[in-house]
Order: sequence, then structure tokens, then C-alpha cells
Amino acid sequence: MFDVATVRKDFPVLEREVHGRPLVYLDSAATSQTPQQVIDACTRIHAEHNSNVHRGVHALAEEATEAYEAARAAIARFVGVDASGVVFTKNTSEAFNLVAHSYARRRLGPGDILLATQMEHHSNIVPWQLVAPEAGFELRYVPVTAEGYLDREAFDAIVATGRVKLLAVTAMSNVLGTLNPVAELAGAVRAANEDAIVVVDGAQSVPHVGTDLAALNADLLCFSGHKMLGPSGIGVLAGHWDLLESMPPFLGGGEMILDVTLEGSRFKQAPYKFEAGTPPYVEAIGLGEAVAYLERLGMTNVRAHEVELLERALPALRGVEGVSVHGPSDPAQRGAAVSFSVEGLHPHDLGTVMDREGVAVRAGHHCAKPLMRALGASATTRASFYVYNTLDEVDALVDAIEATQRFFRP
Amino acid sequence: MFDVATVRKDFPVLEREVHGRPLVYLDSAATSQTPQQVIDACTRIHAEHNSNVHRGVHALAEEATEAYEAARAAIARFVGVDASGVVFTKNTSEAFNLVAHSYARRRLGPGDILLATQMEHHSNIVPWQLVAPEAGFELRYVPVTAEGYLDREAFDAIVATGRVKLLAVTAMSNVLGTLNPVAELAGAVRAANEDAIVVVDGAQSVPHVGTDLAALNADLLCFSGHKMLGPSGIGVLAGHWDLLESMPPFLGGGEMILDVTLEGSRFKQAPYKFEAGTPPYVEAIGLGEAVAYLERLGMTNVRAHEVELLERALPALRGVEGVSVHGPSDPAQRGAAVSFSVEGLHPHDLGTVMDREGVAVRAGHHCAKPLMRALGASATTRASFYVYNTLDEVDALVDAIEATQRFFRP
Amino acid sequence: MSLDDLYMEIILDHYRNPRNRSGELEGHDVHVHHSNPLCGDELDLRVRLRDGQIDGLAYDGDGCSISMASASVMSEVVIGRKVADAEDLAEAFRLMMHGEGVGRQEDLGDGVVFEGVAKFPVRVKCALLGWMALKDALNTHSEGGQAHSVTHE
Amino acid sequence: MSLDDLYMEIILDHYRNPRNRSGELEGHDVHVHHSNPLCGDELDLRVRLRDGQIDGLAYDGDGCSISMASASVMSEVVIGRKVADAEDLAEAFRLMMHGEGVGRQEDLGDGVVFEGVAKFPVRVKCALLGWMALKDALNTHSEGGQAHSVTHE
Ligand SMILES: Cc1ncc(COP(=O)(O)O)c(C=O)c1O
Ligand SMILES: Cc1ncc(COP(=O)(O)O)c(C=O)c1O
Repeated sequence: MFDVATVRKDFPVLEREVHGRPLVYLDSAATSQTPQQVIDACTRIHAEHNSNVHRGVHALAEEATEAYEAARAAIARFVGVDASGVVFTKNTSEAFNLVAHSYARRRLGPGDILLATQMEHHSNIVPWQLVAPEAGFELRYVPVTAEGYLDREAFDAIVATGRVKLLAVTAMSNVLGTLNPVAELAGAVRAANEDAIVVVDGAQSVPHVGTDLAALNADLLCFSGHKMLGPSGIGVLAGHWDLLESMPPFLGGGEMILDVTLEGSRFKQAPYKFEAGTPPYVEAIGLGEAVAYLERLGMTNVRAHEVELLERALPALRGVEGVSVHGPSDPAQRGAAVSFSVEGLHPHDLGTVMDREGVAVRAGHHCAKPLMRALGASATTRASFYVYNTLDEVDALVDAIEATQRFFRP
Repeated sequence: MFDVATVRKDFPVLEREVHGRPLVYLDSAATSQTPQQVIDACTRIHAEHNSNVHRGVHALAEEATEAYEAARAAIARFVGVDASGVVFTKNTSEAFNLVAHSYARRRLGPGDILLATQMEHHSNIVPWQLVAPEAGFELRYVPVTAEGYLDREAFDAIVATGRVKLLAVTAMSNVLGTLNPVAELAGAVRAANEDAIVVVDGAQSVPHVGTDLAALNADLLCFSGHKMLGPSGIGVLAGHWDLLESMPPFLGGGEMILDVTLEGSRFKQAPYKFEAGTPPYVEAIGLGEAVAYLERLGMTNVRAHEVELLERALPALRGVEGVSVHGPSDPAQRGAAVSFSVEGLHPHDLGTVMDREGVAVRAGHHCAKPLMRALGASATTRASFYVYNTLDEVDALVDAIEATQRFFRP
Repeated sequence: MSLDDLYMEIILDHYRNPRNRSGELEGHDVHVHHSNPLCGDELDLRVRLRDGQIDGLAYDGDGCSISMASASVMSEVVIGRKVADAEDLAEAFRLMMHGEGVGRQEDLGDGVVFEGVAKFPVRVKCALLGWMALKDALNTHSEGGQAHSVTHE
Repeated sequence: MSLDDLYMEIILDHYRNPRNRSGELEGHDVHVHHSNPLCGDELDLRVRLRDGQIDGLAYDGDGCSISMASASVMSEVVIGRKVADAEDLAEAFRLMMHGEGVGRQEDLGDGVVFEGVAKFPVRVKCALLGWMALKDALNTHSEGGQAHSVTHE
């Protein structure tokens, strides 16, 4: 197990005070903080090896290209795919749009079902909605139970139609924390239709639980650097090369072509055919460094640390009068994003007053409005934990909620 | 006028040696170097204010959002548009793809001409090619004269059809250096068809010559941060808000929506409806700092400095036996990207040997294969200059070419 | 800026003891629904007009203390006013929230305490919600409409 | 690694005095065109086969010194070989260029000097171009074809 105090020293922002209080950062599910190692990796490229990648014969270009491809290989290993199966995007959302345009819009049509769930982030809903009318497929959603699990009966009923051609599901809900049984769901979908593919939203799971695409029984995986200690501006679509290669390009431009004539173009193979223009190469290299950092900690340890925090947080929150926690109550079934509601307190008021106590939480719909509707809430407050959070910070969270309650008490 | 020696001190990479020689970086048209001020701005966000933007009520989120929006405003001013007319993308290529999908694919159809030129970068060709078959419009190209100018007669003839609905033209060629008379071309296209819009590739011009969208008589402008002292991973689509607002969203996801239901979604107004998912916010802030840096130097001075370099470089290169320079010979008509061919020497050999002399130039097709075909070359060597280059470096370029010639002489 | 600038006693009082808060209004002439999806604030506003004057007004909704308290204050200070006068007051409130000074200080009544909210940019929209709804309701009615729904960004 | 690793005297010699370079080959059985669009290298290769043996070979093209010299060396060492043997040699060359040791050192002749090019990753493709074209030509012929065109990434 790693030592949290030592880990914290790597994160300069944790030395900050807000409103005269030490920062208690509980918003990592939105964006994680950045260790010095990642900051340094980005600075190093800019200060020593800055160059466009894949285009030059000069020394800087070779160095930058080598670092960029090494990052691709490291990230690929981290999620169990070949380097040729890692496409760099700017974020998870772009990765989903790529799949929507280059796969769903081309390969699904009338009669086909694209099955998502009611607990998806907008990034795993809106891209499908945007292409569905043109493609003619039907977009269905697996409902969520009161405890925050996917409704397996409803899922089975939809799958039994044999019409599900694409399952788009999150491995971990950013609101409820639920860890979905992706491999099982994938198996069921494939059993009913062998042409079906499975696209996993790993934006929340990849940073927090060890990930292997084959173990998930999935075809494609989308995630973002900024939620896993990496820089902003970088995301990944990871998958099997064969599948990626079978998809037409999405964005066109420099770098992704073999040849361009006035009449038409020929494209490189995957992953390059999906990387149009100068890629976010500094950011990719930064993400490579973030992955190395997480590997040094060990993803099993990361998960164990978060379970420890959850075991303190869940009962403590439930112990506060008026607080109800959303999502699974069993820490083993959930990740460390914890949404809750406080009777009589609007999440925005809660967020503002807690901020004054130094506690940064998120208040709002968390880009998951359909789930909010299912929960019957217009917004919730969410505390989310990561490698640098401590048990003391869990206590600070609870104290801040109570302080807010006192503040608004009539 | 600024002092180049002082400017150079801001760029840590310029202290580097390659192969035991001081680096002479002449590849800024591919990617410019990064001043310490920009590196620091990025580090500062990561180390002090890191947070997802537009989503939180806590202090870090407010600070990051404020910095992000301040960068948008600064960049908008830099090219003469309102802040609401600046959409952040990951690079120029994404910006063109956005226009291709949200404008060309929807608003152009059979009978319409999308007019590009033979000197365009692949980023201003391939996106149109990808949507043309679906949309049914015709893609035409203005040829290039032997001196490297657009062929005005051919242009006029195509425009005279009245069918040009979109002109996509670069303000500066990345190969020939040619500065195109965009405002004039735009005027002609509009005169022939009042519904036509003008999309300008500013990837090379915005970094090097003062830019004002209205003065260009253009509607939309695409450019990249990494060519103008900014970080990688950030690009801009700038334009009139009304036009942007009339375009449907391209990428879907978090942040760009007003509401998402299982049945469909409603979107925010421009520019936000085009920014799906967590944007490259650190990179946008870095670009804001780069713009501030360029404004301190003054774009008139930047241009004057480059003309000075060109006035030394063009005759010096022409003076070397066997060297022919592509593009306009008049420095007033061109920017500081200079492509040349050396008799009997392949650009790759030239690039490799020059690199050993410490001189970083680009060898290849510069993502402009149609232009290469027009030039009858499969590749050229390109030296490109920026604010930190000196007259001595121009001499080093010439020396390195001569050294290569000696090396390969039979 | 301190938390007390945001949550002045008067604001908390209106939040705890809302005035004119109701999901119904007898004989209302116009009903608007405004929402601020980012915050999750939702507001229903019903207005009854007689002789160019706001004769009755009721709001209801689900929102943070700022948005609900601001609607409560708004209801108190506009009931009984002429339409044009209420519109002018709404504009004065909007300018104040954008840091452009406090016009019509007396008429805004408890409303002036929201000046402190202007220092919290993410909460300005909350304070404006009720007033924007009022403007929209009066406008909708003047154009002959009876109901309108608006989503703010 | 120094420039001399890349541009060995032998390489420069083949570049300056190419062997078997021609755009024609009498009675050729197969013609392939390979290009490396990133570098701008273009290569035409013609092969004449008799009794399972490379009876004649000519290449022509437009490319850097490495690609042209490598094609020249290749032409020298494969003419007269059995098809299977030439294919095996091409594989030995490929492995050498990927840093996996030099097999068939003797048979590769001048080809071994390209080992130094392996230290310049961006130039490896150049050295391989002629050999890839050869493999493709032999393969195309064995499948009954007469011409083939390939673009490398
Ligand atoms: C003229 C021109 N247009 C477009 C681009 C593409 O920019 P990016 O690679 O940042 O998408 C470039 C640079 O590569 C360019 O020089
Ligand atoms: C589950 C989930 N999916 C997708 C996303 C979208 O990621 P991004 O904003 O980086 O595109 C997020 C985070 O915002 C998320 O939590």
C-alpha cells in the first residue's frame, strides 16, 4: 500500500488554501489534480524537445515523436490493448463522437438498437442522438433501479430482441459510483447477436480500477487524461486494431493520409487515420507520465485506498441527519464518487458554503440529466475521492455538511 | 522594434545543442517554440487552479473558468471577433472538420461549388472531400501559377458561374509562403453569390501577420495554438456569432447542452454548443498567454522582423548554386516560410545532414501533396522563421546547405 | 467577499419564510416557467394584471436559496406596480447584478441586499431568475400570450 | 551515432553510381511501383524470371540517397538468385533493419552497411523500400499478376 502523505507531496495544488482554509479537494471525478511529475513531463517537452511529431527528420522532431509513441505504448499496456489500438482524441466526448460517426452512423440502421443506459454521462448519449436520425437506428436505454444498479430484467428483455447491435455502457457511473458488470452485459449482448459490439465509457473507471479491455469483453473504450492525473486536452479511444481499421476516418486533415489528390484521398491505417492534424502531443506525453505514476502506485492499491475512504464516508454521511446517499451502499460494488442530497438544502447552497470551509465538491446535474430525472432530483452534491485524499478529509466533508446545515437552520 | 536577443532568452529550448551544435530552429511553420511565459501559465493552472471549467461552484472551478474565459476574450480580440465568436478546438484540422460537418454538409448541395485552392494544406482539403459525396456539392480548386500565386483568371472563371457557395482559402501558404489577397477574393465571391461564405485558413497567417476577420472580409477563421507560441492541443474556429449560432452542433457531449432527455437534447448557444466535453482548458489559457506575448512584441514588429529575415534569406539562398526557391520572390508578398529544392539532393538527405549541423528544417510534402504535384516535386525542404530567429541563423542555413552539397559531391 | 455578502440575513429570511410562494394564483393572466439547467433551478411564475397594474403574483419552484429568496423579494416589491414601472425595476435589478450601480434603491426594497451576490459570478444567474421570469411574463402577456417557457444558459 | 553510420562510403558510392538503374527491362515479367508518400520516395521495379530464378532486374525512381542506394545494392545481390532464396535474403535484410541482428552477412554483400541506418528510425523505411518492392514483385508474380502498386506508411 502506498503512503498517502508521500503521495500528497507530489501534488502542488494540495498546498493551497482557499478562503483561508486548506484545500480539501473532493472533485476528482470532474478533474483530478496533477502531480509534479506530469507537470514536469509537459514542461520538459516544451522546454527541451518541442516539435511537431511524425513529420521531421531533425533531432527535436525525432525526440518528440519517440516520446509521443512511447506514451501511446504505455497507455495501451495500461488498458490491455496493442499500441496500434490507441487513438488519441482531445477527451472522452470526442472519442464517443468518433465511434458515433465512424461506426454507428455507418453500420447501424433501421431495425437495429443502440443500447445505452439511463446512468450514462451526456457524452455517451448525445453523440448517439446526433447520428440516430440519419442512420435510422433506435436508441434505447436500460433503466436504473432505486439502489442505483442497472435493471437487469429490462436489459435482458431488450437484448432478447436480438436487435442490439451496439451496447454503450459506462464501467462506472460518475453520479452513483456504480461499477457495472460490463463483461456480463457484453456477454449477454454478444450471445444474442454475434455482430454486436460493446463500447465502454471508461472515463470514471480507468482512473480508479485496473482495466483490461479483454477482461471487460469489450471492443472499444473511451477515457480522458484529465480525470487520471493527466493534463487536459487529451483523451483516448482504445480498441482492437481490426475493428478500428474497419472504420472509416472521422476527422480529416494532415497526418492521417497516405496520399491526397484533388480528386480524393487515401488514408493511413489505424490509429493514425483517426488522428487528423497536429495531435495534442505534449498532452499525450503527459498522460503517459500519469499512467506511469498510477502504475507505480499500483491500481490494486489505488482501488484499496478508495475502498478504505468509502468505508469511512458512506456510514459517516448516512449518519448525518437529513442526508441521503445515492447509489449502491456496498463499497465493493461502487467507486469513490459519492452523490448525496441534503434535506432542505439546495446543492448549490451546499457547494458554496462548503467551499468556504475549504471543501471542494461538485453541485449540479453532473452531465447526467436523464439519471437526475430518474432520481427525481434536479441536482445533487457529489464528493469524489482519489489517491491523494485522506480519512481526515472524509471527516472534513462531513463537518462541512453539518456546518452548512447550521448556517441555513432557521 | 523588439530586441531578438532578449526575445530568445524567453525560449528555453533555444539553449539546446543538437549533435554538439547550437540549435538553429527553422521549423516554426510546423510548430513554434514555447516561451517560458506560456510554459509558466500552463504550470500555474495545473499547480494552483486546476479544475474542470464551467461546472463548479468551488473556488478552483471559478478561477479556472475565469482564466479560460479571459483567454477566449484575449484570443478573440487578437483576430477581431467577439469573445462569443471563438470556439476552442484541438487544432486547425478539427476547426475545418467542424465547418465541413456543421456547414458544408448541411448547407451546400448539388449544383453548389466549394472552392478551395491547389495550395491548401490537407486540413483544408480532406474535410471537404469527406463530406462532399454525401452533400453532393462539387469541390473545385484554384490552380497556382509558376510564381506561386493563385491563378486569378481561373479563379474569376469559376466564380463567374455564381455557384461558389463557400470559398476555403489559406491566408498564407505553408509551403510557398504566399500571402493571398483574401479580402479581394472574398469580395469577388460575395459579389457573384451573396449567400457565399468565406472560410480562411489562418494557421500560418495568424501567427505571423496581424489579423482582423472583418478586414479579411471573411466569415470564419481557423488556426492552431502550437504555431503561434502556444501549447499543443488547442485550436480555434473564430467567426461571426450569428453564423456560428445558425450552425448545428458537431461533436456532442457534456457541457454543450441545455438539456438532455432520453428522447433528445437541446443545445447551448455558440460558442458553447461546439465545445463538447471538457475542453483543453489549460491549453486555451496557455494560448491566451501566447497571444499576450505576441501583442507585447506587436504584430507589426513581428512581420517587420520576418521581412528583414526574408530579405537576407531569399537572395542568399538564390545565390547558392543548384538551389531554387519556390514561391513569390517579393518579400512583401510572402511570409517567412521558404521552401526550396537543391539540384541532385533529396530533401530527406538535406534534412538529415543539416540536422547534424544543428539546423532544423522540414523535408517532405508539408501536408500539401496537391501543391507538390503542381510544383512537380515529390518533396521540398522548408526553412521557416519566427520572432526568435536571427540574421546569423539565416547564414547558418545557407552554410548548412553548402556543407550538405560538399558532403554528397561525388 | 465573505459568505455573509452572499447570504445576508434578509436573504436567509426570505428563503426560510417565502412571501407569495404558491403553485396557484386565482385568475392569473399569464404563467411562465423558467429554468436554469446548469444549476437545476426551476421557477413557475403566475401573474394577474388589472388596469395595467400587477394585481397578483405567485411563484413556486425548486432552487437554491438565492433564486428562491430573490423571487420572494421580487414578489413583494412589484405587486401593485404599473407594468412599465415593474419592468423598469427589473432592469435596475439586472444592472445592479452586473455591477453597474444601484438605481432605484428605495423601490428595490430588500432587493438591494442582492448586490453582494454580484461578487459571486456563478450565483448571479440564480438571483436574476425570478426577475427574468417577471419580465418574460409581462412581455408574453403584452404580446397576447398566456404561457411561456424559457431555459437560461 | 554519427552521420558516417548513415552515409557510409559504400552507400554514397551506390547513390552516385547506381547499378541496374533503369526505367526499362527487356522482357520483364512483373513490374511494381512502391511509394513512401511521407518521404516522397518513389520506386519502379521490374523483374524478369527464368526457371525460378531472378534473371534480370531494373529499378528506377525518385528518392533519397538511402532508398536509391539500397535498391542499387539489392539489385546487385539478388540477380541470379532463386526466388525463394531472394525472399529469404529480403527477410534477413528486414530483420537487420529492425535491429534484430545480421543474418546471411555474406550474401547481403554491401547490404550489411545499412545496419548503421537502423540507428536513424526515420530513415529505416527508406532503406527497406527496394527490398519491400522486390518481395512484392515476387509475390505478385507467384500469384499470377504482372503489375502492382503499393503505398507504404
Ligand atoms: C496552412 C496550414 N493549415 C492547416 C494546418 C493544420 O494545423 P494542425 O496540424 O494544427 O491541425 C497547418 C499546419 O500543419 C498549416 O500550415
Ligand atoms: C462517466 C463519464 N463519461 C464521460 C465523461 C466526459 O469526459 P470529457 O469531459 O473529458 O469528455 C465524464 C466526465 O466528464 C464522465 O464522468
